[in-house]
Amino acid sequence: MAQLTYREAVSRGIAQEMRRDPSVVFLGEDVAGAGGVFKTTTGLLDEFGPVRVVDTPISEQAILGAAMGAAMTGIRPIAEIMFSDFFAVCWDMVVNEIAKARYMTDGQVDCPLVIRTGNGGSVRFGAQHSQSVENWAMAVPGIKVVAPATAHDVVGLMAAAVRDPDPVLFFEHKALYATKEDVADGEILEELGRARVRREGSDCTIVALALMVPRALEAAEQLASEGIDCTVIDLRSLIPLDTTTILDSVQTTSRLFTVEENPQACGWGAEVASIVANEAFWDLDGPVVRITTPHLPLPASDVLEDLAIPSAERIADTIRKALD
Amino acid sequence: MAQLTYREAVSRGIAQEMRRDPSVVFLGEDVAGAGGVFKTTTGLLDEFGPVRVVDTPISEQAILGAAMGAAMTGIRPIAEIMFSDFFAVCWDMVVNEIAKARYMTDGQVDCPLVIRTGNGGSVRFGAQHSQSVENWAMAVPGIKVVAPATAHDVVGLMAAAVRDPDPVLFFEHKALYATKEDVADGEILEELGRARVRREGSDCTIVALALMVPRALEAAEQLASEGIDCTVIDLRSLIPLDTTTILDSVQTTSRLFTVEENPQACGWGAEVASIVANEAFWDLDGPVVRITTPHLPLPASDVLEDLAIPSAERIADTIRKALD
Amino acid sequence: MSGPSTDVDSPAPTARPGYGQHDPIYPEPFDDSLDHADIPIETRLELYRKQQEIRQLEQRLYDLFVQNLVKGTSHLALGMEASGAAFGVALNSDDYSFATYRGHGHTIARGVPPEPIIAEMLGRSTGLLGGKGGSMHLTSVEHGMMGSYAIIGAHLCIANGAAWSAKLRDSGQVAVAFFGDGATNIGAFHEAVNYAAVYELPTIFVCENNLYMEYTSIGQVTPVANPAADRASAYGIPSTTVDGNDADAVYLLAREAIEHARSGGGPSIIETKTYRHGGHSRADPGTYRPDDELEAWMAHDPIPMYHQRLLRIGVGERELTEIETSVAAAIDAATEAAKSAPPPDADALWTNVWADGGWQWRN
Amino acid sequence: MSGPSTDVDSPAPTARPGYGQHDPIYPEPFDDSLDHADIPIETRLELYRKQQEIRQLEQRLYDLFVQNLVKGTSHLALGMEASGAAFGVALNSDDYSFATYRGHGHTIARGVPPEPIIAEMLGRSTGLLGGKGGSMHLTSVEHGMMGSYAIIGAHLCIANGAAWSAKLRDSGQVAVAFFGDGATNIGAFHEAVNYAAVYELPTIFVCENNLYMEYTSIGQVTPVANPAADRASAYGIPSTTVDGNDADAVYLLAREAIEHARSGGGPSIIETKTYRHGGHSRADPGTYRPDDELEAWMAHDPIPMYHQRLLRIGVGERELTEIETSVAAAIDAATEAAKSAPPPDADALWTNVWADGGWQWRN
Ligand SMILES: Cc1ncc(C[n+]2csc(CCOP(=O)(O)OP(=O)(O)O)c2C)c(N)n1
Ligand SMILES: Cc1ncc(C[n+]2csc(CCOP(=O)(O)OP(=O)(O)O)c2C)c(N)n1
Ligand SMILES: [Mg+2]
Ligand SMILES: [Mg+2]
Repeated sequence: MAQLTYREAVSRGIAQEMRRDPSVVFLGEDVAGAGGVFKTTTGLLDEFGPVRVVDTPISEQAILGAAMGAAMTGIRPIAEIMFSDFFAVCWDMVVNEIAKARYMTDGQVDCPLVIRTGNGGSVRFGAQHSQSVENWAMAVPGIKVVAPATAHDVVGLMAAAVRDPDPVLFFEHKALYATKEDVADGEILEELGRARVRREGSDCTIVALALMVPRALEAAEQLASEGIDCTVIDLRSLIPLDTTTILDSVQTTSRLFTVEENPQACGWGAEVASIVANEAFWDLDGPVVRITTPHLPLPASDVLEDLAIPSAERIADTIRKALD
Repeated sequence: MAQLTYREAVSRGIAQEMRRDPSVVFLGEDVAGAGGVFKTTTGLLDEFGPVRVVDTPISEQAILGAAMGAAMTGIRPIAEIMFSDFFAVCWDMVVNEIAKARYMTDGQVDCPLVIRTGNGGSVRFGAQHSQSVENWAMAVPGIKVVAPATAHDVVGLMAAAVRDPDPVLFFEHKALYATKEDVADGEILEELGRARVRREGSDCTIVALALMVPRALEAAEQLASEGIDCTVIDLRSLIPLDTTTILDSVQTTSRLFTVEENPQACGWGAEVASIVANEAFWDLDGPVVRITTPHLPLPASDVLEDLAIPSAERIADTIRKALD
Repeated sequence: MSGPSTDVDSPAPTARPGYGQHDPIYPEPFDDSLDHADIPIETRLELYRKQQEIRQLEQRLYDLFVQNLVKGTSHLALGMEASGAAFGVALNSDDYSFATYRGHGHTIARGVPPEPIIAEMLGRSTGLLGGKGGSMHLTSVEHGMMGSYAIIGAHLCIANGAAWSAKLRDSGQVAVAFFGDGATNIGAFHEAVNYAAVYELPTIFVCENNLYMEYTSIGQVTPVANPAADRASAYGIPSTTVDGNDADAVYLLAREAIEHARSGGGPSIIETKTYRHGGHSRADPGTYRPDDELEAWMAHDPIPMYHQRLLRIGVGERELTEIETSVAAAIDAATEAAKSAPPPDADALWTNVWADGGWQWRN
Repeated sequence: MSGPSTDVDSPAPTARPGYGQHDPIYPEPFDDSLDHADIPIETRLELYRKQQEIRQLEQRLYDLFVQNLVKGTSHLALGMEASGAAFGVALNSDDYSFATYRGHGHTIARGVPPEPIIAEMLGRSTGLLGGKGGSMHLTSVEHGMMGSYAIIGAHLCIANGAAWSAKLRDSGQVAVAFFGDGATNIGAFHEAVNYAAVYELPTIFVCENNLYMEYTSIGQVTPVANPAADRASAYGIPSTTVDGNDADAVYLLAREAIEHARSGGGPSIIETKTYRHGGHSRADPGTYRPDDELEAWMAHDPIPMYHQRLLRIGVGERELTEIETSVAAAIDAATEAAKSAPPPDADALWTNVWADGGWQWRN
């Protein structure tokens, strides 16, 4: 048991799997020699060598194509897309090729690969390097979508993603890289599709993801001191989606709040809200409320970006007013 | 007043605007000499000549880049992306460039352009040529999203899109091209962001888009004969979204059904459902129900595709059971 | 190379004809000297058989369209059989092929039987993809046919992955990606060829240049004469152009490129000059093509030309007829079997989204 | 060109060093013969002034980072000033520039005053983009500076659009796209250059080859020596390489390429050989670069070399000092003004999503 940063957890998770399975390889831009632009993959080249840890040209389509073709033929690649915004330059590989290959071929083609990426804002990188695009991924049938909020989960969910026989998009949050927690020694393996209840409370259910988890927890602490007792669910993966945990909780609390970093329209919270508004309608005691980044591009200035992305204060305020 | 197909309406709409405004140009693959692979743009080359109607290489990024750069500098381009599935090969141009340019530059950059595309299924083209991706577009702040259901609306909304000072994605439905209706002579201009109530009924509100509109209307006819009286709202545009019309209707009917062709997760109906579950919660008499294509890639076989995409029967069944 | 040289390192573009117009391009004459090429007679008979298989399969599919039994779209390779056949013969059985939507021929050329192919076109449960993929996505992993891809360019990148995998596993396999002239203008082409060159991957890029995209002549939107081959220098890899309607010519190049790749020499580009007899897809009559161009290429049909070559080098007409009729019998039988197969079960909609066989995305 | 030739039309790839290793690349010696180039002295003084503006602006921004006044990331062009300055001088005021995230220099070189640039870096309301864009998106439409783009490749396609527009409007304008060596391996590069060639657009593609992507040497992932110039032949357009640290050399080529484009000759590629003095971005110490390579390039600094040239051709030291100090004074004043400007108003979050000034996406 030692303190581990979310950043260090990335290379620990990858190394754990590369040690276990010699068919796991890792590729991306500046990931080998330099250890990644976020220094998430330091040490991998030294341990596993240049055949398994590969620096690529700036060619995101070629990177994901290489990953897919290798996955189809017995290799288990982990590919890095440096910033999740860059999925836009290789989206075809994700949505039309990787996601659909198994179904289109009625099960002939396997695509066991992981695409990891730096996602999210609060880092003052501006509109083209700060997006939360996990909802883009969730909208595409055929890919699994994971977004850990803690160092432990980075390791355990990375392991689960690498071992999964299906393609997984693994969204690391850039603003969480520096956070740390105590993480057990030895192998860690979590399960995809299981949410984690991070706090139990009877007054409402807050569903959050990635950076929004610590913010929701902070808001819950604030509200607790005012006598409002919240459950906070860390979704951890969007596909598979653990609706059971959400529906069970709403049955108890009768109120649902989602906290999303993606811009509002068609965010994952809309999906969750629509499921609850259908399947738990009679459990609800009041409106389903979504707390999101407004539907606009992200500004670069710290002042403006902090206004855009849900803060603990905004979460607490919204819930306080709604439960009033 | 004469019968016009949805297909013919496309070239009529474009021609109307090209006649009106000499700065309107049109580009895409096989659109000029051949009149488009869906024969939607026949005659434009003859009328407007090769300077304004341009056949391009298979280079979707270059096409949208050309459109954007031209729009920034005084031209009003209409670009075609042949199948909406191909947005995946040029998604960066749409989401990171065109959608964000104005905001990132605090209003310096204008992007008055239209991207029209063949969207949707029921045409047995398989998983890579049948997608309904209007929800991909709706998820991106900074672009308007239009999807007409009738020939009249193709002309009128095309005109509105071309005249709009902001970028518009214009989703034509491939399975509607052969449909026709009487369309008035002379200039037609509709307004973006206004839904149209296609049928009024007091028992529930059905919100639909594009191909799902005639299917919802057919379902409503069926239900009417059984004594269930539905309102059918044709959204026509997702951004701007006419929530007023939806909320007003739900106030009357107390029940909401959405009919979406996109696969379920994060579809536009989720957004609509979440808005209603929040803002009209106290108006609702029962669960909000979404009728969607299941969350899976589209199969090619007619038998399977027809099972996947909501049919009038499935719509009617679902509503019948829900209101039982 | 430095300094303010005003030299033009590369030629200025030549003038191109205006929109919607283009100069006809005629085939080079069939190269009879290849009668004496170093290709065993059994190999040549195999090349003939595979060309016949492709031709007769495509003709049958065309007939089935006309009978309205094929739903959706479809893209035939009638007239373009030689290169698919040549690679089908030249590849080892565990090598990888990646094709486009125009991939029926590349599929049967890898030894995939005609019945599941035809059944897939008819949308039957016995189809190669259970009816889920359709005409544009034929795949048979067990035959090394790693898929048909309908969005231009992607599979060039994916083929690299299979080639990389072969290298990682030290298996000696190679990967071939077939694509059209039009595909050379999309970004993925550039990324893929560059990537293969950087890692010296055993990927063979085969551009089947049939002079047209869908309805637009490639010369109208491409500033070099050989859209694939003329770009190889941008990646420092070898390239060749070849009469794509001469199965022996393509076979010789294929053998060489495969050997080059298999022995660690890296990727290469082969550009075959060919022509489709029909339109781009079922709906297209192909009227944008100049009459005399079409005529010249119809006369440069790979199959009768190859038939003549075989006769010239001493194969008997009877042996050729036997091949033709046995292929015909196989296609007939496959058609009947496919036609009488049932449509997919409704349950099939819900299978094989995930490796567990199912589709569940939530609990 | 047809027939089964086994000729290799292009050279086989040369061996490249292994991962993480690369041979150092040294600058060519400064070309003193350009002292006598046909460039008026006022133009040269302008070239010197613009190089000073870029240098001093970037140094100031660096200082502001160190003081922790710049949030987010930032990419400096220290050492790379010559080409931005050369085009700044060579372009007409209504021509279009498109830059990358490493675009501060290209912005000031078009005549944008330093104050709004610095204010934008500091995230102030008076910033060029009101604080919304930040370091990577500097834009000043009124100066023809059509934006800085932070996703590799896109702006090459967008520059074509501006060039096309100029052609449609018959305005005689040209568009210049600046980009790095690393950008030449992305698909958008290929699509953009090809597209410009097909339509003979007045687009000038300027690759500022500083030998590195972020931390990876370009030679490690590119199979040709000149990643931009060596690819021009794939599009049939002219290209040149040039000492990117010699403002006169770049200026001569710029003038020529602009004239070529403006007069309807179409696009061209210029590849400048240059080097950044610091790391890729603020966080990067640049330690992946061999010491002697860095040393050689630090000695090949465009500004002292140009200073020496001006002295050699008879400009007085005093005149140069005057330029330097007047630039310094302007940067100082701009810094003070920017520092004392307020942060953006909260309302600014909600403005300029749409042309109506607002952000409403629903009623
Ligand atoms: C990215 C993308 N853009 C456009 C299309 C539509 N499309 C299908 S085939 C085709 C023409 C391809 O021409 P070519 O590469 O020469 O192949 P051919 O059909 O001639 O074999 C086009 C434009 C597509 N499938 N994918
Ligand atoms: C599509 C895309 N991939 C990756 C990146 C991340 N990235 C930013 S700068 C850079 C290196 C670019 O190198 P080069 O083109 O040589 O330009 P330089 O920074 O040297 O000026 C990379 C990989 C990006 N911004 N966009
Ligand atoms: Mg072709
Ligand atoms: Mg560089």
